[in-house]
Amino acid sequence: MLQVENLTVYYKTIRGYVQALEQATFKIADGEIMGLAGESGCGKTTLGHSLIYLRPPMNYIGGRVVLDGQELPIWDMEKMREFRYRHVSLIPQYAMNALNPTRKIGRMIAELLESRGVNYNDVLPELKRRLDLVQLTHDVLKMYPIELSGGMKQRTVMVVSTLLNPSLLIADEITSALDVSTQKAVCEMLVEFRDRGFVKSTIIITHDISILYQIADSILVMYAGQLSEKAPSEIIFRDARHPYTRLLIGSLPKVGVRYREERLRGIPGSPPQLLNPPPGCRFRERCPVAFDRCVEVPPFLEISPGHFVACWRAY
Amino acid sequence: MLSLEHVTKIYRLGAFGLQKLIAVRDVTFEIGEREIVSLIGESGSGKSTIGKLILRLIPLTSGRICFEGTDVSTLNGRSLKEYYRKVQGVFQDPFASFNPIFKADRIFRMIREEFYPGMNAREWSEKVEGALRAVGLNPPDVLNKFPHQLSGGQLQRFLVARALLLDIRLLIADEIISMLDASTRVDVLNLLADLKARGLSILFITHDLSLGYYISDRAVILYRGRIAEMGPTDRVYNYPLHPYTEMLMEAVPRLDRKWDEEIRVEREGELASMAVTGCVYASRCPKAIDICKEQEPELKEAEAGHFVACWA
Amino acid sequence: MVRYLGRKIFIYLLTFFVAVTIDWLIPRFMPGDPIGMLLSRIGSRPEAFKYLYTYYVQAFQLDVPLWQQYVNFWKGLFQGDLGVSIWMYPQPVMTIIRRAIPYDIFLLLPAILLSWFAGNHVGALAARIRWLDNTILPLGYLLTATPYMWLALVLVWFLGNQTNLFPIAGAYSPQYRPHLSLTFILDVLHHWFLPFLSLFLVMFGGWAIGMRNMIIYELESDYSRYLEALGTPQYLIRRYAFRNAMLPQITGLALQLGGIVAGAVATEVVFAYPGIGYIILNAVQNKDYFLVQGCFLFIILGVLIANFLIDLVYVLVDPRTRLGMTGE
Amino acid sequence: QPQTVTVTVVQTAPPVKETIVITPTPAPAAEVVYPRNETLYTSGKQWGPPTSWNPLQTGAYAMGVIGLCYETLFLFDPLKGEYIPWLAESGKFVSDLVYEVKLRDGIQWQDGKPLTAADVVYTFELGKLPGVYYAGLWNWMEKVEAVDDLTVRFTFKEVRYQSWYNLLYSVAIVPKHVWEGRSDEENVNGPNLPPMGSGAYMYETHSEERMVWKRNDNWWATKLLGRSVAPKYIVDLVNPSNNVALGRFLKGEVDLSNNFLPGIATLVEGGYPVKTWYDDAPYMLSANTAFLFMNTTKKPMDDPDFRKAMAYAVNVDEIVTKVYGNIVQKADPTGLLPTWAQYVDKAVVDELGFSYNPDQAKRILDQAGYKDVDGDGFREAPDGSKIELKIMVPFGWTDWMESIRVVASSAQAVGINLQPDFPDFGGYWDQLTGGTFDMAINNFGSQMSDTPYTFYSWLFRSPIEASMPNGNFGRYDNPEVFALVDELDKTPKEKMAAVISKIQRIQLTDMPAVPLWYNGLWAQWQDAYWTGWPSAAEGASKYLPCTWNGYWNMTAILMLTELKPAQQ
Amino acid sequence: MEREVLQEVEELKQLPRPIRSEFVYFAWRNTKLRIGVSILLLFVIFAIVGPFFAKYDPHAYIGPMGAPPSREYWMGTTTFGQDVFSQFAHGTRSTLIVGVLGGCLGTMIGILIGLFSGYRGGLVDEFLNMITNIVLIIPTLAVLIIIATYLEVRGILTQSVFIGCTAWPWAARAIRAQTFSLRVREFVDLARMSGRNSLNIILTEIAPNMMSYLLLVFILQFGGAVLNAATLDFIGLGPTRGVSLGLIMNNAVLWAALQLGQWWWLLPPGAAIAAIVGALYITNVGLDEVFNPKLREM
Ligand SMILES: Nc1ncnc2c1ncn2[C@@H]1O[C@H](COP(=O)(O)OP(=O)(O)OP(=O)(O)O)[C@@H](O)[C@H]1O
Ligand SMILES: Nc1ncnc2c1ncn2[C@@H]1O[C@H](COP(=O)(O)OP(=O)(O)OP(=O)(O)O)[C@@H](O)[C@H]1O
Ligand SMILES: [Mg+2]
Ligand SMILES: [Mg+2]
Repeated sequence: MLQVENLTVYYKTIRGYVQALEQATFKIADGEIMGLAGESGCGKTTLGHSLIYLRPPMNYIGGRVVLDGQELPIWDMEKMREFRYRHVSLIPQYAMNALNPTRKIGRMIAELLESRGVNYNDVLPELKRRLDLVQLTHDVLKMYPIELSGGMKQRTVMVVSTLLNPSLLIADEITSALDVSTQKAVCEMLVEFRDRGFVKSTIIITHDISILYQIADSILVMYAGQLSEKAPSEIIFRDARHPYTRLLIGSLPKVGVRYREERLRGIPGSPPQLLNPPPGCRFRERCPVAFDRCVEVPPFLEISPGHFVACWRAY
Repeated sequence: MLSLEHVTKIYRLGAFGLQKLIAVRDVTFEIGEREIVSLIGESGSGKSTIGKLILRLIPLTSGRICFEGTDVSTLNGRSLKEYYRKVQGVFQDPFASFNPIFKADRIFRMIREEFYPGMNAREWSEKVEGALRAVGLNPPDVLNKFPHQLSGGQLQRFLVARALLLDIRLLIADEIISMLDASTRVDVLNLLADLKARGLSILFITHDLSLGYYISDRAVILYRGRIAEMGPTDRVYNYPLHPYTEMLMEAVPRLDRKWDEEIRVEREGELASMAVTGCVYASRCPKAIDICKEQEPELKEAEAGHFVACWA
Repeated sequence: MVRYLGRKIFIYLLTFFVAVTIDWLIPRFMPGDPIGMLLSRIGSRPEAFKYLYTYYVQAFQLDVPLWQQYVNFWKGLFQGDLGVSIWMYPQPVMTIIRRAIPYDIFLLLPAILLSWFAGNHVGALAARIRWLDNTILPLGYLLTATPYMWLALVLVWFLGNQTNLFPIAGAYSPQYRPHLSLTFILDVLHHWFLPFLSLFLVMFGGWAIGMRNMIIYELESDYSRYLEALGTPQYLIRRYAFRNAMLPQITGLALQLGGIVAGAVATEVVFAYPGIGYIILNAVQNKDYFLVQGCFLFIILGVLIANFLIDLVYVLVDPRTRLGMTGE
Repeated sequence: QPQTVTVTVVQTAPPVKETIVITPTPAPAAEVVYPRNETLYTSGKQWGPPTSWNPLQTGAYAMGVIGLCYETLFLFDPLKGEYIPWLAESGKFVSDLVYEVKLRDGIQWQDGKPLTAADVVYTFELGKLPGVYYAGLWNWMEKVEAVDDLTVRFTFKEVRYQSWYNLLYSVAIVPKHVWEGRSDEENVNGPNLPPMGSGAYMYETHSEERMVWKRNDNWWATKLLGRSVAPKYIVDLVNPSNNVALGRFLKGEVDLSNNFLPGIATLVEGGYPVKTWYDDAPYMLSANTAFLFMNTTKKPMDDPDFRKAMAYAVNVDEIVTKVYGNIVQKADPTGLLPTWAQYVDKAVVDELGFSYNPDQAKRILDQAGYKDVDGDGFREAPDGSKIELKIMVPFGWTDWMESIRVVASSAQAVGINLQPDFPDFGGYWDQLTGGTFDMAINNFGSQMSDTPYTFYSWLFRSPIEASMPNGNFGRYDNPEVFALVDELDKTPKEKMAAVISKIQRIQLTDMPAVPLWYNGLWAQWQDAYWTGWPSAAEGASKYLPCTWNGYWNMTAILMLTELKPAQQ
Repeated sequence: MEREVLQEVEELKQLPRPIRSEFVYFAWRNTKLRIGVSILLLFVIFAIVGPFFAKYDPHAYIGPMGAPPSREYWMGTTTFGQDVFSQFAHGTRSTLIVGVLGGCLGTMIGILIGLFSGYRGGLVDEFLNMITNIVLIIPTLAVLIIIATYLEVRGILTQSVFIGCTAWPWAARAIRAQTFSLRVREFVDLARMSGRNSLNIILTEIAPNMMSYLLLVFILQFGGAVLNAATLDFIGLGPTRGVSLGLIMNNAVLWAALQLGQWWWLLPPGAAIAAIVGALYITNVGLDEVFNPKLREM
């Protein structure tokens, strides 16, 4: 059970603060896989990282993060250390390079675990079971990362990251570098990990929304540092309330749709600068239904159970 | 218009090129007038290599590529320039396509210097603005800026506009939308469709099947440098003949249908070597029979215009 | 692996051949007449001059055509014969080099290894301890930037002449005849220390700086970030960073070790230490073709062997190189 | 015992056998030390590792091979101008063409065999081999024979007095019983290791850095002359550089240094425990003359007026005081060393001699037509062509480098465009001997000796050939003076003055080369371990304190017999 | 010494795209850069104006012999009575000239070879690579000694030339690696599709992208050249005419300045070289930090 309240995180740059995450408030239930979607640069990674690994130039501005009833000291790199891995874990965007290239994987895992006070040999049977689960031979433990293919590395990192059964797993863009077939396999594994209780809640960050449709229980859509909408995935696809979400979904090509038959439409305009963004709803400029109220920031309200929207038009 | 005949590309690696990597093997297909052909395949299957071969950016190992009847490998100097007047490419990473330290419109200047040295400044700037408008950009917004001041979609359109400055007949679009946001993607895709309407042929290289379906007339499915299947898009998508294509179709995340939990995708082959006898897909193929392991299947016409390379 | 080795060996052999050919050519293009110089040194009287001149030209085979000299050179090389030195006539080049090399090893090996070891550790420390970074590093830069001879001379003057702590030249006191005894060994060490120290100081700075920067890069790399995100304690991350940062340093070390044979011309000149460096300088100044050639040959061999070993060692310690090897 | 291995080094004709010596590796048993208070440490002769112990290879042999190990029939004392019988008891012309030497009775080789007339005959007959430095002797000597065990008779075709007396004290007698078993090749070109002579010291060991001699306790001179040498060992250190030489000397590691040590005057004056021959300027004896050679085959150096102007132009005093800090002396206009002062014809020098006088130089140049026509500050030749000259010395010969800077600026001061140039020694030597240089400094053949003939035969070396490695670098071609020099050789000592006077007249009129200053007999020593050093001081002995080749038999060996251990 | 630092430059994997104002901002904030550049500027200014303040011909014997620093002779005099300050001023100038020229040449050759071998690849690359390796193998100093003896007259120009000619391999290697990564960038392909020829592409597309990198390489080459020149001067193979800091030291050593207590003759030139080269190295590190955001301190 993860509760995020008014989380605000900025990047400090020489020209001022980049307001990459503004007043984020949402909840993830145990066993929920939440997809985090939105266009590039809208703050998805920022949100993901701030839950586990908030370090300069990221600046903690405000807000609370409560995991399983315990507040995470996310603003303190050192205090956070204890929570990382055991409670919150991460499959990073750069999973391909996340393993120390000069250590055999098994040895690296052992050292990693020992350093966290866990006995490698105790965990080894479980580790092997999970390798089986992701269809990796046990030999990978005796190999160097370079000897594995991209997909294998990806899966290895998945296993490593979830080995201590964290209650929150953040998977950042883990499928974008993979082929469709591998993509599917990896996604199914995430679901399986959840099903088997290796992790409780999962946040999957991706810009490939069709994947979220396949595996996510709920989807959180962000726009320019603000949360736009969160709802069970079916609802996001069938009955989204935020105009941005609707336009986004509408622009996705589907197999079986050809341009001659149905011409898709993009969203005109481009997102605002996050350095000194305009006040109010940040989608205002591009929104077809914007009106004068939109100069105020719309609150992220629950309009039906599990369906949150931040849009004056939607309430 | 453009035809590839038994095109093979072998990269030589290591000191003195003692190692070989077969990136493209015996590929034969054509692109007709006003046709969008999508080239689909997983990463490393040789899609970009084919694009670069057509664009003469890398030399061919064997086979022939003919553009309007002339073998492109014979071109050089002037004739190569003439070729580029008709055939151009746009690549995957819009940011990498611009030299980050120069302003973005430098790519237009380069075209002018090389292809229109005589044209006067006003005429030229009109031409440029025309091309920019044609790709849906507002010239004053985008001219005179550095690449990092423009968005990926804008840059990608810049590149298309650049190609339009020449009287191109064929555009090689190598994953031109994979780095773009979902919403911008569509605009660029639609732009391609418009170009076709203006009489261009397009080789649309992608790994995203839904995009390939959206835009193309014909699809070529590549697996490890070989053509697995090709034919009219709807035939290939709806009635795939090759097990690989079938698997792909199954794995595509669709918005109208959830993945079938029952059909488990075979994991990719773990570091299988390139040099195998028989069908390259055999090791992953659920339907493989004995002959698959021994002999390489030829590309056969299964129905009109629909080819497949599979023993089954 | 075998193919990889075979290819490497081929390239090394080719490089060796070309380098040795250049090595053979260089002294032959030196201006000046080596025999004339030899005789001017011998100070022969006019009566004997002409006879000796022709005698020596023949003795050194300088009268045969160049290509013949070249062929003879390779022939000799395969028999381990590098000819006779002109400067130290009539000693064979091989003898001279063999005598000098132990001094180089004795002086440079400890200097290189210790400075490498100390430099790497101090550099790694500096990468995380601020005050060290602000003291040792500037010192390191200053040391690497100091003209070596100058530093050595100031050391000689201060520790040798002013405070009389150390002898200033030679490999051992002229009182002794080389033998195995504690006094002699102590005497040798006493003479060794100043040249060693000067080399150590200068090399130390370079290693420390290199290590510090490399560690910083490693600490910023993806795998460090991943470990950190998993809450791994700093010590483990640093250990990994150190190990990985070490790899380029190993290359540097190997190159330096390969260069041992080259000696340290500057050190050996300042401290009159009888290594190859000292010999090279004299050989060049005396137009001693054969000696110059012989010294270079050993240097080339040293560097090539070191490079080759590094290629091999790298395969063992850095799995990343194995990829390029198998060509997958 | 060193191990001697004979290896064929060169395959093609002529087949040459080289004796390659593997340095004896001492048994790592007992500690062998050359105790500081029993050992004389010297330096200054050896600029490279010792490689030859063959007394026939003058100049190449290790420090002390002739003098300490091999000995000569006579010694020569240049300060007194006297020959001192040494191995010989006496020697005299018994007739016009016959010279007879009587050897001392009881001289033994270091291996205990007696030294007899046969050895002397053998030694001189070696001169018949090409390549031996006294090979020229046999052009005018008929034969040499042993009359009895102690008497040797030399019969000449023609007597060349100067050459003969010179050889009498410079040819080292070698043991026939050792040498006759070896090939001529080896005798002339081999390293002759270990050397075995009759002298006060025996070969002990050598290495890259030093040469070690050990006292011969059965030296004949102790019995026959009552002279003995005190140092049990002599260790001669190889010079790596002047800097190291000075450092070692200041640390007291060297007793006698024959290095050129810059600033030695400062140290002597500054109260360091350093001694030199004179305790005031010029501190050192003079050993040879530095000449300014001008290439007389080139314009404008072919013009005697120009050369004379150069002689007047050079500010030698500045060289002496600034560059050398007064440790050298200005040369006499004739260039003859102080030890040959008796041969200087005062009248000729008064009439034709020169001294530093830039105005005179300008006057001579003006008169000869060297004028600055184009106004660039430098004179042009009378035919209007530009004059751009270079003066060279080898790079790294610092005192000379500084000196030619002075020479160049002196020349510039009188309007001659002369620039200093510092090729490395190889380049210098090529240009000097090949006659392609403009001007250069050299002193090689002007060393102190028993006769000014050696000096003149170097200065006026003839004939002029393509390569001139043995003197007359300026290629001054004057048959008249060549004839005079030859005549000088055949003139007995007492009649030399007349011939020399003629030579000097020509020399000062034509000025083929300008004597500038006398290089010192660099020698500095300290008393910490050894006393009894010679010096100009009252009561001190007057033998030469010098380890250079050729000086041991110019009384340096006698200097050694005077040394006593210092009271510790 | 220089190599280690270069190596670290080689590690610079990706070059940022500096926005100009950002560059200036970080450059100004970087203490190392500030210190390094200030020291360098000091010496450059001194090299330019110093000789005008030097009252005497550096070689002329004008003063008392071996006098310590005084009001008249700011840095004392040599054994011969030459003014050390005049020598120092002129020497600094020529030392910097050698550094710049040698550094430029080394960098330039390195750039040419590195760019070509990186851009062309294949056999050209193999060949150039082998040359680079061979030049690397042959001991620089020893070759410099030989080259130096070739020349009868050596000036600072020739010295710069042969220092530059032997110092380039490291630069070439580093630049080659950079070029390799740049030549597969898509803008290069784009230029080719615009009909540009190879030379044009190398010069106008690839080289400008490495500017910051080239600057770093140049600085290291500069420092290396100064040190190499000093060593050559020291072993007596420096310019046969003129004066440089290395030559002053050489003379001071040959005339036993330290042993005779004339520290003012030997110490300043060595210290000056250390300061110049040290400043260059520090500048290099500073620039590296500025160019590379990973090393920046926020
Ligand atoms: N180190 C940084 N310094 C300054 N601004 C940054 C930094 N990293 C990210 N930003 C800015 O913060 C905003 C959010 O970035 P973030 O990486 O969270 O986006 P994202 O949604 O994950 O994008 P993507 O899909 O491309 O990964 C962006 O506008 C970006 O420009
Ligand atoms: N310049 C090159 N040198 C050597 N091998 C290369 C080179 N370029 C590509 N390859 C190899 O050729 C194969 C095909 O590459 P290509 O870039 O054509 O694949 P792709 O289908 O475009 O993949 P992606 O979807 O990742 O772009 C790959 O295995 C790749 O590693
Ligand atoms: Mg591609
Ligand atoms: Mg004039």
